[in-house]
Amino acid sequence: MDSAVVAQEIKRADLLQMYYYLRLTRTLEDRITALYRQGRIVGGVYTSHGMEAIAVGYASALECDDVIAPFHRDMGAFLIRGITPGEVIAQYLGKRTGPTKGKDGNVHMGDLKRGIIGFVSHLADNLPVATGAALAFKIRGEARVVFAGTGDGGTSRGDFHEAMNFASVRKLPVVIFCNNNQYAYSTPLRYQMAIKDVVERANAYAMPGEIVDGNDVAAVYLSSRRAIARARAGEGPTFLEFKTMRMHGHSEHDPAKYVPRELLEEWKKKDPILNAEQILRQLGYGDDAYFQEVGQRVKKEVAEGVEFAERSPLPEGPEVLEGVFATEEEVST
Amino acid sequence: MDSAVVAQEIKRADLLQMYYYLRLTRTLEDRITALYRQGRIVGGVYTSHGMEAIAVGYASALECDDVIAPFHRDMGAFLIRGITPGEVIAQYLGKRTGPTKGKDGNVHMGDLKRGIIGFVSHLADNLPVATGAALAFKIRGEARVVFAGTGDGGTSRGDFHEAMNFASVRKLPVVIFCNNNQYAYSTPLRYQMAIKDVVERANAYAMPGEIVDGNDVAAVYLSSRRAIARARAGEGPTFLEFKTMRMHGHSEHDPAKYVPRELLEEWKKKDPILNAEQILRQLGYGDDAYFQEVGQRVKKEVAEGVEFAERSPLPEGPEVLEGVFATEEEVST
Amino acid sequence: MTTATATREVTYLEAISQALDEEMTRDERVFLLGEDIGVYGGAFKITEGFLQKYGEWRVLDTPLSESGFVGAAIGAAMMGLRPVVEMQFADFISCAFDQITEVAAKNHYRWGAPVPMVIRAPFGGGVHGGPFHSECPEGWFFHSPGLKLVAPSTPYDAKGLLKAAIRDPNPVIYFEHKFLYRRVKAVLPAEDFIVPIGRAEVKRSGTDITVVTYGAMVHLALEAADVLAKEGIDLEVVDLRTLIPLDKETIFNSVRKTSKAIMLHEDNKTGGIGAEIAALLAEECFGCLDGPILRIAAPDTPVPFSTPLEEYFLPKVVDVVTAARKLAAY
Amino acid sequence: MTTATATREVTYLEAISQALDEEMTRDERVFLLGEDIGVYGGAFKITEGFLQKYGEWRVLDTPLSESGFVGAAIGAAMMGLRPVVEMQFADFISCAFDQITEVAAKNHYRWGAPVPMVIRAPFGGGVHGGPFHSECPEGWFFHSPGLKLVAPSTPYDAKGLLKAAIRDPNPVIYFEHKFLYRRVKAVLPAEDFIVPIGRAEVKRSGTDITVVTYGAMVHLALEAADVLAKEGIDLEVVDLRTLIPLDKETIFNSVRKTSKAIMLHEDNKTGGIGAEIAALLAEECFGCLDGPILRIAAPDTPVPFSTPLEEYFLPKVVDVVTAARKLAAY
Ligand SMILES: Cc1ncc(C[n+]2csc(CCOP(=O)(O)OP(=O)(O)O)c2C)c(N)n1
Ligand SMILES: Cc1ncc(C[n+]2csc(CCOP(=O)(O)OP(=O)(O)O)c2C)c(N)n1
Ligand SMILES: [Mg+2]
Ligand SMILES: [Mg+2]
Repeated sequence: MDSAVVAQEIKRADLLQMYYYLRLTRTLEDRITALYRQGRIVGGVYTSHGMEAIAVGYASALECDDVIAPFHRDMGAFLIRGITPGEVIAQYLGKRTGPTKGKDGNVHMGDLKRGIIGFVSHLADNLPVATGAALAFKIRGEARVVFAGTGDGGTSRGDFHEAMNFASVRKLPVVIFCNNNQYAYSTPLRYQMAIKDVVERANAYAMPGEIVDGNDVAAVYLSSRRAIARARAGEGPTFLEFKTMRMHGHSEHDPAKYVPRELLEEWKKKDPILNAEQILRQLGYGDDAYFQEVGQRVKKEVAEGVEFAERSPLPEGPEVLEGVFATEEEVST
Repeated sequence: MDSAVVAQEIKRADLLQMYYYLRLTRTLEDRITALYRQGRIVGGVYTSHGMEAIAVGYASALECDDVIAPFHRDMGAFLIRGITPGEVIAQYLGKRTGPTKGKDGNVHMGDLKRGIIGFVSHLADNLPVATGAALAFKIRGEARVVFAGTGDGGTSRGDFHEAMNFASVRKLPVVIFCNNNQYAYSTPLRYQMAIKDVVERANAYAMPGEIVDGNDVAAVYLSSRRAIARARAGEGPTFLEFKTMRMHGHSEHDPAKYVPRELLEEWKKKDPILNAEQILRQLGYGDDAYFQEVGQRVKKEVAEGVEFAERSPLPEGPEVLEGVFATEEEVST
Repeated sequence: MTTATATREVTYLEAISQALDEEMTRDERVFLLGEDIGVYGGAFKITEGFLQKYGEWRVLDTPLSESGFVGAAIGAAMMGLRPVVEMQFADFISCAFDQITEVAAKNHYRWGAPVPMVIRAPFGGGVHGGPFHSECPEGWFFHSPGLKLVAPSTPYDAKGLLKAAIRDPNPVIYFEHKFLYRRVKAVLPAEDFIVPIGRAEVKRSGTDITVVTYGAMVHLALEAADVLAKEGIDLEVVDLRTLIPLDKETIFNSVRKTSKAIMLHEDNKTGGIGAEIAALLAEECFGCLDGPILRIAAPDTPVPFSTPLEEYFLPKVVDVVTAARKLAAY
Repeated sequence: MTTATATREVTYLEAISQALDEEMTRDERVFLLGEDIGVYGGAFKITEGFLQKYGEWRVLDTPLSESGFVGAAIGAAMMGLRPVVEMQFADFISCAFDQITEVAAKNHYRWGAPVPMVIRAPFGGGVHGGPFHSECPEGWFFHSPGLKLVAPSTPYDAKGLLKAAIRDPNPVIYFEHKFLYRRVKAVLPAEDFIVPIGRAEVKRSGTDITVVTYGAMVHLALEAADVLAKEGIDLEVVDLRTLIPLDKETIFNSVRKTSKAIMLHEDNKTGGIGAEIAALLAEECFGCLDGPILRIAAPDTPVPFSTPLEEYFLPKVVDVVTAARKLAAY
């Protein structure tokens, strides 16, 4: 069905806000990539370039007291949960004002107050953790939902299996998604799994699953909303496969020569931002002038973020020794 | 279809041999249980009582240069691969003549020369190991097959997932089975998985699966033979779910009060030895006189085994220090 | 499930059960998860009756998935609950190693998320368990910053340390020794008490030689002390109780007094906790040492099954006596 | 892929690549498996070109499953092959911990099955990797009987130890330091050679103080030695090279000569390898010690990301210099 028609189910304001976050994510990550190229950022830079619709779509479908366990290409979700562009850049620059105060880098950030479970490099490790957060909500009888994901490669890990199984056995209020961008670093799907669609993994747990166009923010939003509603209603977990394509290298150092150019060409046409603009145009929610205006706005916000981050202090050496253990005060709230 | 009719596909001699091993397994394990009750055996005693048809059936379908990675209720497979009742009892008594020379106990035994990968307590750990053995055969172009299994509980472990996935991605010559005896220690299936049949787990790997009556040795044998043939032909792995029931406690110390008596009554009627006798009678391969004769024979063999084990020396303390590392000689063969 | 009465002797096992029961009653955030802890009451019956008393959402039987349910405990802890995980045997903790060392141990340091949870690990040999039901895994976690480790040797410490662990804002691994479950008994105070994490205890004070130990070996050391007393060798037995954070002060004070030290543990020798304490002494108390720092520990092998092998493998009273005589003569 | 030529200098990274290439050519039982080692040539390009040369059944790109492919390597090894596993980063070895410590390490002891395999673990900090791309996991495996551990510091040792590891009948974890990959170079012999497992090497002989170390820290110790030489303090630098089995003889001989010792490693201090060696000295060489055994190591925290934090975290030349001065004055 035509995605603009589908998108009619979504409030105008929500769609416009998603468009804004798509642009903000793109602009922010492009800027981070530029800083990396200039050698200003060290270490890994994993972007969601061309996949922004997934994080923006699902994070927009959540309530503010829900919790997310994002994976490493979910920048839009961090932003929607309230982490500012300035904090993100500070994180990449190792500044004390970043969410981890320089203790960790790039997408390895989290913040319980904003309902974000910090990403752990070890892929799929946060899926069992997400089921535990959902278990806590179920035990306390809270109508809260956890939204957690991993990549196509991450679904090969044992922790994916143990989390999917536990979530379905206990009918936990969690939605588990897979960002299927067809590669795990250089590894194509055929070396990762024998199934045609990642969603088939859900069959092993009698968990309902859905294949979604990951480059259509409206489709991501609506499928997420359905799954979240199911979870909130106590009907248990759902698995969502968001089909997309990794448009950059695994990390910015990687030219990704192993990806056929045609594949990239084909997917370039499905760019989530172009898709969103088409929908907004068709629904009469926005025109080129509006899109440009949003572009200006996010450009300014990112520029301010860079400034904030650059003004921010680096941590001092001795801070290394702080924070290994939590204190009573931190938990007595 | 009537299992006797099905059993016609099996050579008379093979069926009779399977019957012999069913009886030998039952008699041997009953004797081990008795020794445990007398306090002569210490530690865990996990039997295959009422489930003997599974190990006897699949092990009978293998060629001698195939390899097995048995789980902890596969006594029949150990016997068919050539471990003697005497060696088994020696293992339980911690004697030096047991397959592990007293280093390990009970079913934690293995012997590469007899194509048996030693069981590891940590459930499902041997499934990735089994895929690696199959990988070796594939790399060397040998037409050998690996037969490996775990219990219904074991299928919840991450290693089950990682092994199933790798086996199917690389189309390895391995058959993976689940001994579904409806309980994992005290944990019923409903707390273990949300699916109705364990075989549904195979869908996550596009791996063909089959549900088999685990108490019918002929059915186990024939389904195993098909799966083994597939693997040997290079068509890849198969998953077999053997439905059965754990008739004793998890270990002999466990009265298993948590198991409904009716369930046990119902399954008592499906005893694999009674099933086999019925088949043999219907096919005219054996009668009560014959069954008694076999009974006498295995009783004698087990008695001799006990004698052998009791005559065998215990290891000496300093042997503790031997065998941490392998020597050149051991591998230069 | 047993309730505290000031007069009755309780076993080490009952003490653990009491601590769980009292904490669950005191704090509804506390819940249990693990294999067979519900209907069955746990492989060692420590949670017998808990399911009936607290219901299936506070006493969760999990699928056979150590990594999965430890991860789940981490998530629940971050959301404000106080999960207590039961490993059926400490040996299987290896399956959850990644969740414990990479997620639970590092979350607070990395991004400030407290992970208040406890993992109960029934460990140790002397129970004919063989290589996979007798392990002492504490050495691995001793080298994983972000975790606290405790290992009680008496019913009093077992109860007090478990309560302290449950109330601690950090991930704590609670090593309960299977050999002690039904072998040590004591009358416990009726009122609520904890044994603070981070404090060792001198279980026997002496003047000649310090034995630093923990878990089941504490009792071995005390037996050896009685033997040696007859020969005029006066052992001081320091029970670490908490392995991380180490109570350096108590250890150092003892060795400054005796100037001779023996490290005793059931875990493998190489890279064991005794090595760290010996290194600390050689580094920070060198001046007060009047002799080599001896170590008594299991050899560097898995735990063997057969009785004569396991007896050879485990440290014995005679080992401590011999070492102490050697040191006394030094 | 680079081939050995007697005249050209090769990096530590190339030395590893050469060892793999030569062993695969020499022995067709040798094969590689891991993530992205095929088409991509590995995250660090160590196996670049191998896929084309040896084909996809000797250079296997695996699913993202550390436990699965380490287990597979164990199975293949037991069937007579010689698998070499690449961990993309040593940090992810935690996901395969159970297979390594419970299966690979114990199989031969338990039931006599040799497991001749190698796990390559790119480890260590100084590369702005943060908590999950800079870990030093060797301490965990140092306490797991049944494993051999090596950690080369030079291209020569890197090549010779990897060949020895591949030819060893046991599971060997090969810790290759990421910081050294392109920073150290050397001309290597054109002919086949190995560096025997179990032998430390005195990388600088001196008379005053022994520094026992391994991996990247060897170079730090040598730098410090140059600084101290100017002050008349003569350091002896012992490069362990093999962590298990430890070469006690070389360590003891050195300390018997210098009678003063410093343990230096990048891994966390508590429960690190330095603790074991200090304990061995305090136990078996006590008489020859003329001063406390000092330890220089990372503090007990994860590896922080931000540059000023990581610089503070990692041991520095000045730390060694300061410690040596202190010991010299003792
Ligand atoms: C357990 C584990 N092993 C290896 C890695 C190294 N690694 C980081 S990302 C990645 C590929 C991930 O692929 P996928 O899950 O598909 O996510 P994508 O990057 O494609 O979005 C790998 C192998 C890791 N982070 N964790
Ligand atoms: C990883 C792991 N966790 C826990 C255990 C303890 N344990 C031994 S057998 C068992 C139940 C196994 O159930 P299942 O896999 O169904 O096999 P069954 O005994 O029913 O044949 C458990 C929990 C173990 N052996 N391994
Ligand atoms: Mg991917
Ligand atoms: Mg079962």
